[in-house]
Amino acid sequence: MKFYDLIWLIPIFPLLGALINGLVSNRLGLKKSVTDAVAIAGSGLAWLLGWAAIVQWALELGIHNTHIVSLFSWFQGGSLRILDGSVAEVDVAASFQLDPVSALMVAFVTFVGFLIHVYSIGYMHDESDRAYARYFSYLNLFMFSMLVLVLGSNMAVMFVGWEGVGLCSYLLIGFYFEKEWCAAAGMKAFIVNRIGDWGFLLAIFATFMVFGSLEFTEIFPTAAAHPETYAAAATVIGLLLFVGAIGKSAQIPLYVWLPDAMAGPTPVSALIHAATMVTAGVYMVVRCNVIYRLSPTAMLVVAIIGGLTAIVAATIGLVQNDIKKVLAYSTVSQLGYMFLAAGVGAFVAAIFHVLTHAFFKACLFLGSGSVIHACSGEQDIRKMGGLKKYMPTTYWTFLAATLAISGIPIFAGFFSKDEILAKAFEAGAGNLNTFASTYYALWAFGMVAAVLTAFYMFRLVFVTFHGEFRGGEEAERHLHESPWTMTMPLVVLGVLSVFGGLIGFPGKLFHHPEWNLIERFLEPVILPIGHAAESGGHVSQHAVSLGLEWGLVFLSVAAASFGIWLAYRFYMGAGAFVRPRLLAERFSFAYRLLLNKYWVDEIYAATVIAGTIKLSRLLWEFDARVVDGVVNGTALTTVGSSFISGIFDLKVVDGAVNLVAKSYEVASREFRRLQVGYAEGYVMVMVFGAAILLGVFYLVKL
Amino acid sequence: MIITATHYVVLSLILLCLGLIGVMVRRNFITVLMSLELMFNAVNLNLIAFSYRLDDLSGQVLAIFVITVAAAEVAIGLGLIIALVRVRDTVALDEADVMRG
Amino acid sequence: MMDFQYGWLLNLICYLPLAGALLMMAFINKENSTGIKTWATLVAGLDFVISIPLWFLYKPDGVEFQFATQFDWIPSVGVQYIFGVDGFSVLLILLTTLLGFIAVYSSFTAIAERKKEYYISLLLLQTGMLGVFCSLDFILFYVFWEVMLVPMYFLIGVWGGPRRLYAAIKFFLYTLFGSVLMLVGILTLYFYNAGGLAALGLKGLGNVPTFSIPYLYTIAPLIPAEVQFWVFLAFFVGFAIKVPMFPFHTWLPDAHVEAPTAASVILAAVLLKMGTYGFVRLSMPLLPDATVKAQGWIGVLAIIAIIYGALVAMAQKDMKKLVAYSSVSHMGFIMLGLFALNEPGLRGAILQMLNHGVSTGALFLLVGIVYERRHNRMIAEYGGLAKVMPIYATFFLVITMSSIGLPTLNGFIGEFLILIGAYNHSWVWALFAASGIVLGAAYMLWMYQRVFFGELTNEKNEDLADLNRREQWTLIPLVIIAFWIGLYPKPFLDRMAPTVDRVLERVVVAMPEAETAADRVAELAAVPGEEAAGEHGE
Amino acid sequence: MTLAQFVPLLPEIFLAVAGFVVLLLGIPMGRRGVRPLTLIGVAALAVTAMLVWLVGRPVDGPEAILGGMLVVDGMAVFFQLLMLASSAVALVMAAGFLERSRYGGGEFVSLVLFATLGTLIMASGGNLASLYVGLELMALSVYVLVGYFKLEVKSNEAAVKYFVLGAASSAILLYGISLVYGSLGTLDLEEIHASLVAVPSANPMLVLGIVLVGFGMLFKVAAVPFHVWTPDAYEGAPTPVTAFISVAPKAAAFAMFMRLFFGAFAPEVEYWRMVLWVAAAATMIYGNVAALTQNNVKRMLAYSSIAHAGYALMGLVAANQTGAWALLVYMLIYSFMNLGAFGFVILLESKGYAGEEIADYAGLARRHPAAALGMLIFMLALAGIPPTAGFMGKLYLFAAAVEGGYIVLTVIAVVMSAVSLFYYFRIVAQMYMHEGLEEGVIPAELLRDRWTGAMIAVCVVITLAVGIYPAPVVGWAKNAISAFGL
Repeated sequence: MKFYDLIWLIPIFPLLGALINGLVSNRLGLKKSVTDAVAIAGSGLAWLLGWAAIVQWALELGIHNTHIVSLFSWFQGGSLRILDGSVAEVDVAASFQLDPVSALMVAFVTFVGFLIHVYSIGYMHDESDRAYARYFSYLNLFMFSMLVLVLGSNMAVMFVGWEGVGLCSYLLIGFYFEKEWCAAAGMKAFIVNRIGDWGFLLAIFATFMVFGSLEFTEIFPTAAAHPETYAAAATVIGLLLFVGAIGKSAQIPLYVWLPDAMAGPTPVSALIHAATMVTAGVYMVVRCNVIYRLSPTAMLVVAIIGGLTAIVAATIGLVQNDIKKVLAYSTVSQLGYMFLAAGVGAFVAAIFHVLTHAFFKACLFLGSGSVIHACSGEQDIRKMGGLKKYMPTTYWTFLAATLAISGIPIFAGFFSKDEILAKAFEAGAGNLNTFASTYYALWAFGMVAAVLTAFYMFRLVFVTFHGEFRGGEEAERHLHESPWTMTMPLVVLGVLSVFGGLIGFPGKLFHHPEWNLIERFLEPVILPIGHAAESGGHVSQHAVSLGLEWGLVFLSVAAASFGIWLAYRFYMGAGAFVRPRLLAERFSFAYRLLLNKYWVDEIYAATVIAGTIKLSRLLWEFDARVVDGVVNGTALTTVGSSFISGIFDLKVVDGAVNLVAKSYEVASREFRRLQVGYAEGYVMVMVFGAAILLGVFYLVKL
Repeated sequence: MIITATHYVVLSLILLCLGLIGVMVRRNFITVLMSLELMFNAVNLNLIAFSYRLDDLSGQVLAIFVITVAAAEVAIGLGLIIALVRVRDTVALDEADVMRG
Repeated sequence: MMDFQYGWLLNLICYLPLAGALLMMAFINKENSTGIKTWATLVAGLDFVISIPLWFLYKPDGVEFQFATQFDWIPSVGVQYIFGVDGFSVLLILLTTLLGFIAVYSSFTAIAERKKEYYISLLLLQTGMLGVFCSLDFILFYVFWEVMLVPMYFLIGVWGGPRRLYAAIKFFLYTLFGSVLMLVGILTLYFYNAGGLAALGLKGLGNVPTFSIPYLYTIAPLIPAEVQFWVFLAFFVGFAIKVPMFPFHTWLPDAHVEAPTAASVILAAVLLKMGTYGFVRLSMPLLPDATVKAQGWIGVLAIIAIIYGALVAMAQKDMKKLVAYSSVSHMGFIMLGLFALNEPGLRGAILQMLNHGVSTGALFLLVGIVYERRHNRMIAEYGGLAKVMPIYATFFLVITMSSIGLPTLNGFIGEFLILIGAYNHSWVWALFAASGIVLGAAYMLWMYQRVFFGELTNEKNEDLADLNRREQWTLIPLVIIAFWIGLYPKPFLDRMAPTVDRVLERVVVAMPEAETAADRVAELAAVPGEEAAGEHGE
Repeated sequence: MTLAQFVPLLPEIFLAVAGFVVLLLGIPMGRRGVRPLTLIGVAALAVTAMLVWLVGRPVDGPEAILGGMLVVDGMAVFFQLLMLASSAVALVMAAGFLERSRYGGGEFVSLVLFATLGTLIMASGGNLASLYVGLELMALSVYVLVGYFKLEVKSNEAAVKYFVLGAASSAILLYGISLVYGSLGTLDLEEIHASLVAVPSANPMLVLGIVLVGFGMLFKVAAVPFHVWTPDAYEGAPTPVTAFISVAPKAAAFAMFMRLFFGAFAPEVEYWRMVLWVAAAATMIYGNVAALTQNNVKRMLAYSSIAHAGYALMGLVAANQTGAWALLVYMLIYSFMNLGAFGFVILLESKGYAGEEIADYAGLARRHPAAALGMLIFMLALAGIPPTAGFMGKLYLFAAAVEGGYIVLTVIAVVMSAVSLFYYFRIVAQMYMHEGLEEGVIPAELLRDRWTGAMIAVCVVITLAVGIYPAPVVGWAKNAISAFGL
């Protein structure tokens, strides 16, 4: 049995789960247990099949052979003359492909997804049967979309998943739709994502216009073969694609939706807004790495946006008090790292960080979920503290993940983040695409961000788990460790955030590059560019000496440790909370700036949103008064309706504006005045009329 | 001087205009009737003059038709006058103006 | 040229509703409301059923027009009675019969008084619409085109809202103004083909006078540019008002807001397609030269319509009005696709006609359902409905998604093809047009949120009944079609292909020689990227 | 001069005799005589029609009678049959109305017969003299008919105005004739045509003559600026009379118009076309726009008939084959749809008076669905909406104008016909969209009158039949105008 020919089934299982839970169980009013079974089956089968398929593919076909399963021709737009003058068929196939990147994504998406399904069983058990079923059908639907996204073998299918995950996140963020702000957050997420999709769509069209195809396996080899021909096009496509990535992966300037997205249930935040969906942007950039490597501009933009996001988000994270908000901003900042990686050409590092981030951030979110669950919905860390003794499992897993994210050696995050920073530095040193200085600066950003990350994460840990509980006795009495369905995933993810990083062990440092499994695994995806010489995109591997490499490692470790030390000084022991308060008073403006997230939301609300709404109101006025009035000359209808329906007022109000109406009415009355009523008058009218006619007659004739 | 058809035409034209003006300006229905007669006779004058000059009878035939018809016209006119007087005892045309616009 | 097999079927489909209406008029007492409903449903349903064979019997690879009927109608002036359809009209006929049935079926409880006249008008309207799609003779086409207006006038004017009289006459007059000008265009074309127009010094082609559209197709290339221009202008006014295109659209919101639900459904789903149908069937293949010349203008108007319609929709407080303006935006997409003048664009546009019919039709049904319960369409009146009417909320969500073009639903395919077509003509068009999908999501979701989410504030809504079985059945077919087109549109695209080819093969001839590949690559390089490429070279 | 020569004249002779008979019978019978006399009148018209048919059928080419005084050709037959039919319909419609009135029937019927006789002569006259006589015969009878309700203020006033204006206009017409006679030396249309073909003359006297004749005709067809009599005459006259004068005399006037301008003055077309163009445009615009704000149905229909005259004039302006037969077809269609519309005005009674206000139609659809449907059909026809005959009629006229290249005129025409929809549909809206129960509205009642009802039915049938299958009528008209060498 060839599992890798059944990869199209991987998304189908969760879809079935979604359909059953969504349509059937509500109608039949099935119990939670049934819902669980269906949902778990949906995601579980996907997980098993996924892994089976990957293993079999890797062993039987080898990772160098991209395996494509084409189901049917989805839609056909007929032929189109593309830029190089040749004619291409717009024929989009519904087909899936298995190659290292998608394999990696499928592997962890299904796995993490499955874990979070399990976790949700515990977390959501208080919901009503109806809502429960709805929740799981949405979650399954998300799995479906995400898997389509990563498995799709062409941009259109990818876009299906892309929009699908958007829809699911909309539904799940707005899961508690009775709460106005939840629904609002959902809408915000969807619309902001749509802005990204706008770019993605245009990128798709541009791609077709340039390559005459949307299949990855046709685009990339072509592009890689003729770098000069496609350089300009690559810039356009790359930038447009990146607009999509910015939207989906919450980068500056479109990151604003992600923090609000925390309105959704916590497992959702873990799965969608930390582990999987938000990394889709990174996945896409890596998937299209050929395009980017052809275009220095695109690379630079990606790197800059990434670096900026990493540091800005981190600064905001420093002062947030909502446990999930902190994690949200840390997610944004970590995503920034990933794009920084991609921007400096370290695509493997980017995906690697996606992976490790998935582990520790999912772990963190689930942990916070378990905390919130224990504190019966409380999310403000100032009302927590000392939870360590009440919920040990949560604490230890949370701590592990925190160490991972802060980049302490051995822990998963360390390897990926360190590699990114190293690559950024190399980019500078190797003067990648002649943008050396910029890349150095970005590396510096990365370093600072690392310090900040370590700081705010440990702030979180200390404030939440250490010290005394500040939530009052009432709440304290309810504190309890979560059920196994919740702790089990925590443990698994905790373990992974400790050891998960080893698959990317930097063997280079020990003269054993082959130890770096992930790099070897992903190597086939990074197609060699035509003539490496002028293609750029590549950094010569020896731009940085081994010693310097080690130096960088220690530097980043030092940075992390410094952050942790700072957090300890601020929030632990005797003088806890004193210094931060002093600082906040000293630099009150900076403090408020960060606390209010640079007022970005407010600015957007004041400019973009308010602007649009004003404009729409204005245009509506315009429509009702001007267009309706003058342009179309609703003349008769205006006079007319006023007569028929006797609602003169209403109509002539907005009809008075329009000239034609008046003109007809007036004309009619004036004409009638000619009908004077007595015979002589009539004769006169006739005579004068005749005179006019004669005039016309003679004028025209002569 | 020799009287040519042109003279007749001019004369008849004058008569016609007089008649027309009469119809236009006079209020009394009877006067109006007379003005109408004037117009018809202008026509007759024309017809006879032409028929004389072209020495062709059809003109005069038509003239006779016209006279007859004019008679009938007057008859109806007078009838209407009587009716008018009966319904609103006046012969002033411009007082018959209930319908307008 | 024409395939006369099964010609009777087409006539049957077209006149069955008429016959049904006449019989109802004659034999069913106006008090007997169940009788009326059953009969109307029966007729409309039967009409749909007998129209299904068209789907299977139509041969995409067959001759141009099939199921044809042809005989002299007014021989002395060369007016013929020609019926016949190609894939494009087959699709629209099926859309019409289906929605005609749904319209009847959805009005059972909505219409309280004068039921008999109501259902008669619906059936007559259906004959009118089907006639337009079937007829291939200009005069015949025009006759049906105007016949259609009368029943719609009554549907709006008698069973409509408070300002119905205004809306009804406005609808009638607008369309009439357009169509009478179209008539002048038709006559000009007719005489140009025949004797010519004396006083304009236009020598005609001297062919035998005829109004037969298939015949006139053959002489299209011989028509000089200036004649084409004027005729195109005349047609344009007629069709643009019907579509409605940007400056001529204001009758639409009024008509929609005042019309009863079923009428809105028909109006949005079928009547608006008349305009675009006219462009595809008449303007473009008959006047290719003018079409190519007008491309730029119409494209811009279409883009304005897309953005303008969406923005105005955003400002609406009345659900129906919002949907009406969204139609303006969607029809803008369709016009854009048509005037991209390439295969994907046209296919997308034609597919989008069906999509718009299905999605917007369903939206009006949905709005009508709450209106029937609360007699209020103001968005502000609602909120939190998802709690009391979950099924309703679900249907509404699915349709909303289909209307904002979510992949795997019908809207996506249409918009994708239209936009790729537009991009192929000019990336600037696509750039602006694509922003329509953002705005579309914005106004639809905003409405959805205000109506369904949040607290259930208005106590009037607390005991709203969820959809009953009949209401669900009016929507289910539309949802199924939405998914079908979204997942496997091939059958639809195959059927419309011959029509698209016919239009294109005529238009392309008139096109200016397309620039060489080099210029176009350069043009693309001229957007960002250029200087980067420069630096990169160093 | 043998009797055989009088055979083609039989219809006219018979109708004249019938007219006198009815007149005589009418004296003793008084008011009781309305229906029997009407029947006699209709019978007489039917027989005349038969005679016309018999006389006309053997004719292949035009046949001149009495030295060209009358001409029997296809067009004459077409118009004569049309006018006989419409007169008959008008007569039957009138019966009930007259019975309800306090005026006897005898004179009425005979006057209608005489007027019809006049129209017959106008349609077949081949000589300016005979045409003039026919015209006057028609006109004089109509003056009396308009003033038939001699004690009703409106009726009397209408008659007075119509009479004065009519007389003046016919004087002008005559003057024109005299000038034409003066410059060409003949009154016979054939000869006029021949001589003009021989030497197209720019003689100012002749041209002025033609123009004045044109004015006279424009008055008869009620074209702007000679329309002034129409609204008052139509409103004031007894409704059946209005119905009558709005069709038969108008058709006759157009017939005469064609005889004169297509038959005789055709070679001078370049001189008179412009005048007619202006008149046509002005008529369409004035008629439709002035009708917009009318509240009296009869008056509104008067303006509408002015507008329709404008459309018909397009046929004359085009001055081509299509124009000619389109005009014939249009006259036929117009006659029946107009008669039908007036039929309802006759039947509608409000508070004991004729229901002439638009508001009287409120809610008619509720109380008399069939009647409302009928009225709807006529309104659609008048507005020129398919599938009614009105559309077909307009279609051919527009076609003629386009063929002639008068695009501007056509555009005016189509736009105005769209405008016209508005005032026709004010009635429709009243019937279907008002309950007639609003404050201050006492809806009118529909009288039970089988005869009128039957006639309306006939009109409905014709309006629809011709609309759906116009081929026969068109074919007939096309053959009918073969007379003109257009």
